[in-house]
Amino acid sequence: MTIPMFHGSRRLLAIGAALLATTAAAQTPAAAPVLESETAYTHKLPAAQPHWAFIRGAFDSGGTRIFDGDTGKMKGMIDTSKWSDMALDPTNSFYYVSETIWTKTIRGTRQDMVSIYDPVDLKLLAEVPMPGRLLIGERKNNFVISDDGKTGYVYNLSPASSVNVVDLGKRKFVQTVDLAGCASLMPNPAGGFSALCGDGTLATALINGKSATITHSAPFFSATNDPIFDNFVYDRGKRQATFLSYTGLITQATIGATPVIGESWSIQAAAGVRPGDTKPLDVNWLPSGRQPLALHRASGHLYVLMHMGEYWTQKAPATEVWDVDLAAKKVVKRYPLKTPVEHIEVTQDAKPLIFVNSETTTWVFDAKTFEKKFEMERAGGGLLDTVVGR
Amino acid sequence: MTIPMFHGSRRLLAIGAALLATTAAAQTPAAAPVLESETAYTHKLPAAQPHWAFIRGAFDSGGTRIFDGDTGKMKGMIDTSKWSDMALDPTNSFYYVSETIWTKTIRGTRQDMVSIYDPVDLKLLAEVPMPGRLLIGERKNNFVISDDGKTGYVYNLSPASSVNVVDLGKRKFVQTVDLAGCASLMPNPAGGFSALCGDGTLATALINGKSATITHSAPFFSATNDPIFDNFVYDRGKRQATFLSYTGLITQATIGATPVIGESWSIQAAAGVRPGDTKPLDVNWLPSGRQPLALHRASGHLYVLMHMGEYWTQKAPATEVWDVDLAAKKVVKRYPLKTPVEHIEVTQDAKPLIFVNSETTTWVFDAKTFEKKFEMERAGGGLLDTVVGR
Amino acid sequence: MAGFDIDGFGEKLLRKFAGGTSRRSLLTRLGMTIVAAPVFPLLPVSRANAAKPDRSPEAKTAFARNAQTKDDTKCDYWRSCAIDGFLCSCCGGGVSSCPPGSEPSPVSWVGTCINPDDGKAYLIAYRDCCGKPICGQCGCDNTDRETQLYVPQLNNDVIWCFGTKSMEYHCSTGVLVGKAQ
Amino acid sequence: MAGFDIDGFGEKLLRKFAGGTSRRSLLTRLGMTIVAAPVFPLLPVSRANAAKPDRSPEAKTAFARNAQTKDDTKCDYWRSCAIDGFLCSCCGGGVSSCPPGSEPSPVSWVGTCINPDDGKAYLIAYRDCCGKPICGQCGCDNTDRETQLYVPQLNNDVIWCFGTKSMEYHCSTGVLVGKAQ
Repeated sequence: MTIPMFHGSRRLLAIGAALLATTAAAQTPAAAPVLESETAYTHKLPAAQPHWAFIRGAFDSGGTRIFDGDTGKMKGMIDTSKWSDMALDPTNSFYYVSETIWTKTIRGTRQDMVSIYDPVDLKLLAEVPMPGRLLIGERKNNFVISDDGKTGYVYNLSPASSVNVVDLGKRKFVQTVDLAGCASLMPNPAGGFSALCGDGTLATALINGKSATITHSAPFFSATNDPIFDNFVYDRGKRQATFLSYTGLITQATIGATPVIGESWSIQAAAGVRPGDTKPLDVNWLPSGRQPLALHRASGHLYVLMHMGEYWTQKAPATEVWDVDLAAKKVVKRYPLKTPVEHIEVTQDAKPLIFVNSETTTWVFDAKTFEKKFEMERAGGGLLDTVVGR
Repeated sequence: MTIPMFHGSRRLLAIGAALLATTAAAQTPAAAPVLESETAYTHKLPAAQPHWAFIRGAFDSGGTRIFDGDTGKMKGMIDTSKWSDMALDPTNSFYYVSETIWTKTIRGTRQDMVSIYDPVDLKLLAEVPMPGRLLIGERKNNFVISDDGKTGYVYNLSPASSVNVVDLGKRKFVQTVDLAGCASLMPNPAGGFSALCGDGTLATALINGKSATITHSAPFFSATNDPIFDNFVYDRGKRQATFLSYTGLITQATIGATPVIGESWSIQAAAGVRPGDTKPLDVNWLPSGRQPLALHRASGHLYVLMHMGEYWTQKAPATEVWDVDLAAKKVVKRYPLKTPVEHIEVTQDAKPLIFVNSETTTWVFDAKTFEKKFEMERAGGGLLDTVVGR
Repeated sequence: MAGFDIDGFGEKLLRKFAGGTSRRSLLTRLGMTIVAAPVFPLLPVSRANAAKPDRSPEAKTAFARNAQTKDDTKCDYWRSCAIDGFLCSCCGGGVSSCPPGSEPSPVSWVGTCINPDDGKAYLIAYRDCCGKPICGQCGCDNTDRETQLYVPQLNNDVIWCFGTKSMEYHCSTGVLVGKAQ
Repeated sequence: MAGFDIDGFGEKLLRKFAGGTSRRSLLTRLGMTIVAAPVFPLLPVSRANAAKPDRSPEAKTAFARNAQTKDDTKCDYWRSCAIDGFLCSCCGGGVSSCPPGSEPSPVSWVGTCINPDDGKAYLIAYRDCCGKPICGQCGCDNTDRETQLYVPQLNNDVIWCFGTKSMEYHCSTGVLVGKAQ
C-alpha cells in the first residue's frame, strides 16, 4: 500500500526499508486479517516436526522445500543453491548447506562454503569457507555430519578424491583428508568417517588432530560388477550402515574404529523371488532410482524402490516399494506404484509416513498401510530427507 | 579418454587444461569423426543468419538459445543470466546482455553490468559496470541500442524511473537520465531515446553531453484504460514505432526530435470485426500475450497474437495470428493456432518465417502460407528475437 | 515538466497527510502509521491510477464474477484479481504475510478487487516476499486493470523487492488496504 | 595402502607409454599424442574398470540390442550407452565436439559401448562441454556398466568440468577412443 509514498524517492524508500525491519522483526504474528487493517510480517517455523519432509528441487533448480506430511502443505524453503548438498543437524539446531557459488553466476571467482541456517526463521547465520567440493547432484552422502553434530565432512573430487573436515561448532575449516579411490561418506563414531571404495572395501579415516589414518576392510562387494548404491542409509543410533547393491544384495555394517561388515543377502530371495544377478538378457525385479532405499530406524524396516528389468537399469524409475524386515530378512509387503518414482524417504516416528517423488510429483503414504495421504505437484523432484533422516 | 592419466594428479590436470586450450583454439573443425581418431574442438558460429531466432528461456531459467528456422536445430546459446535483457547489435557485431548478478546467487553484493559477447565464438568480450536496472522478465524494450550501435539505453526502476546510458564503443557507463513516469524505450535517431509515459504521452529524451532535455508529446492513449503493450516494435530503417493497445488500437509514430504520432485505428475494424472496447462483459477478439506483435519491416506486415475474450485478459495465450497490412490498414489473413502461444516474432528476409512459442513448445511457420516448418520442444518459453528483429 | 510526475504525486499525497509539517517529521509519523495500521486515505491515488475504468460492483470482470473468499490458496481468491506470481499462502506464509526467511517488500503494486461477499471494491497492495529462491507453488497470473511498465504500480511483472536485503523473488501477498470507495 | 590406488593406476599406465622416460617428458609427448590422435592402448584400464562384466558382443544389454549408428541426436545412438546429460549434437555441437562458447573438459568418464554395425565393443570417453548454461536439449540417461561415485570414471552423474575455465555444465559428448578389444 505504500507505493504512492515511496514511488520515485530513494530517500523515502530507505525509510520504507527501515520500517520493514520493524514489522518483519515482530515476534508474534498479527491476528487473522480483518477487513480494516493488516500489517505485514514474516512467519517463523516451529521445531522440526517428525512428519516433515525436505524435498529438494530437481537438477538445475535451487531450493529445498519443507512439506508437512500431515497437511500436504509447504512450510518453508531452505536456500540450497544449484550446486549444493544439504545436511540436517542431528539435534535439528541448524540446517547446513555445503555449496559452491561463483561471483558471477557461471563465471567469476569460485566460492566453496558451508552455509549455516537458523531452523526457526531460516536466516543465514554463517558461511564457513573451505576448499573445493565435488559438483554433482542427487547425493546424500557427500556432506555428512558427525553424530555429535560438531563436525562436517564434505567430499571433494578434483579429480583427486579427498574430504574437507569442517568444525561446525567453531565454524571453521580444519583440514583436508586425502581419500584416494573412495567416496560416499558416513560419520564414524570412533572419530572420523568411513567411505566405500572402488576396490570393494570400506575405508575408515580416523582423525587425530591434524593427522588421519586410513584403513580398509576386506573387499565385500564388486564396485564394477555389482556396485552398492552410494545413497545408502546410516543409522546414528545403531551406528550401522545399510547398503544395497544393483543386484539386490543387502549388507549391514557396524561402523567404528574397525567396522564389522555383516553377511550380504538377496532382497529378491527375501521376497521368495529368484535372486538378482548380473547376467545379460535376464529379467528380474531389481532395485533402482536415485534414492532407492529408506530405513525406519526404530522398527528396522527398509523400504526399497524396485522395478522389473534387465541388469544395468539401476536408475530406472521404480514401480514397486518393497517393505523389508531387516531382522527377519523378509520382504513383508510389496506396494505397486501407479506412477514410477525415483526417490524414497520415510519419517522416523511411531506412525511413519513414506514420501516418494518423480520429477514432477510427490506422494505421501502411510508406511504401514500404504494408504495415500497426499499428492503434491511441483513440490520438488530431487532428494528427500526427513528429521533424523540420515 | 584421459581419466587414467589425469585422475588423482593436479599437475597432470593442469597439463590437460593446457592441451585443451590448444585443441579448443583450432580454427577449422576436424573432419567427420572416423573410427580411428577424434580430437575435441569447439564449434564457431557463422555470421548471424536471417532465419535464426533467439529464444529466451522461460522465467527463472537462464540462457537464450539460437535456433535455425531452416533446420529447426539449435546453433548455440547466449549466457542471458536469470535477471537479464538481451539486445542485438544493429550490425550483428555483438550480442549484448544487460544483467544483474549477485556475488552469492541470491545474496552478497549486487553487480549490474552490460556484458558483451562475440557473435562467432560466443565468448565474453567485456563487462561494462553500471548503476542498477529493473528486475523484470519478458521485456524487449528495457534495453535498447541506438541505430548506430554505439549507445545502449538501460531502463531502471528503483522505484524511481531512470535510464542508464552506456557507451558501447568505449565500453563505459556514461550517465543516468531521470525519466519520471515513463518506461519502455526506443532509440531516438535525433540522439537519445523516446519512451511511453503513464500520462498517455510519448516522452523524448535528447542527450547533449551530460545534459538531457525531456519533452512530451500530447497524450495519445490512456495508460490505465487502454494501455499500449510495452513490447511494441521499433523499425530502425523507417525510424518508426508501431504501438498496439489492449483494445486493439494500432498507432504508428515517426521517432525524431519531435515525434510525429499518427492516427490510431482498430485492428478488429481492419478485419471487419466490431472494434474492441473496454466494456465489461463484452466478448470480442482482443490482442494478448507477452510479446503480442511482430513486424516484417520490408513488407509492412504486422503479425498480431489475438484471442477471444472479455477485456482485461491482455496476457491470455493467443489462439489466432492476425496478419495486418499496415499501409492498407487491412487484416489480410487470420491464422488459427492449434495450441495457444504467448510470444511471436518474424524474420526480416524476403522469405520470412514466423516463430511463436508457448511455455514448452516453439513453432516455426512460413509467414506467407503459414505452413508449419518445425515444432521444437524445450527450445525456450520466453521472448523471441530475430536478426534486425527490433 | 509536462510528464506524469509520480514523484510529485507522492509528494502531494505526503503533504496531504503531513498537514504541512516538514517532510522529515512527516515520514517519521508516516512510519509509525504504517507499522501501527497501514490504512490511510489512498483514494486520490487509487482513483487516479487504480480505480478506472470500472471499479463499480456492477461492472464485473470475468475474474470478479467467479472469485471466492474462502480459499486464499487458489488463484480465484478475490484479492488475487491482479496478481502475477506464486501465492505466499501456498509457500509457508499467508495471504498478507511472508514465509519463513523471506522479507516483505516495503513497496508494492496495487489492484482494485471486488469482494463477492459485499460486492464492494477494495484496494489491494501486492507485496512481494523476497530473499528466498522462487517458491514455485500456486502460480497465478490475474490481470484485472493490470497495465504496463510506464504505470509500474499497476504492473504485475515488476519484481517489487525494493528496499529488501535481497531482491530475490520468493512469492506474492495481497494485503488489504481498504475500501476503494 | 590397501585401497584402490587410482593414482598408481594412472602411473603404471603412463610408464607403459613412456617406455621408462621421465614423467615430465612423457607428459609432453602424451600431450602431443592427444592433440594429434587421442588413441592409445587404454585396454588395461578399460579391462580393469570399464569392460567387466560383459563387454563381449554376445552379451548385449537392452540398450545395445536397440542401439543405432545413424542419428547421434537420439538417446539410442550407440555411443551413448552410458551417457547422462544433454547431447551436444543437439546443442550446436557434435557427437565429439562442443557447441560455440563452451569448452571441452580435459577429463571425462568412460563407457564401453557396442557398435551394432560391427558388433564390436569400443571405449567411449564422455567429455562434458563446459562454460555455458545447461543446454536442455536431448536429455538422455543411459547406464550400461555405469557405477557409483567411488569409481568416478564410470559414474555419469559427476560434473566432469575439471580444468575448464568455468565449471558450469552445458552438454556431453561421446568421443570414440578406440576398440575395447
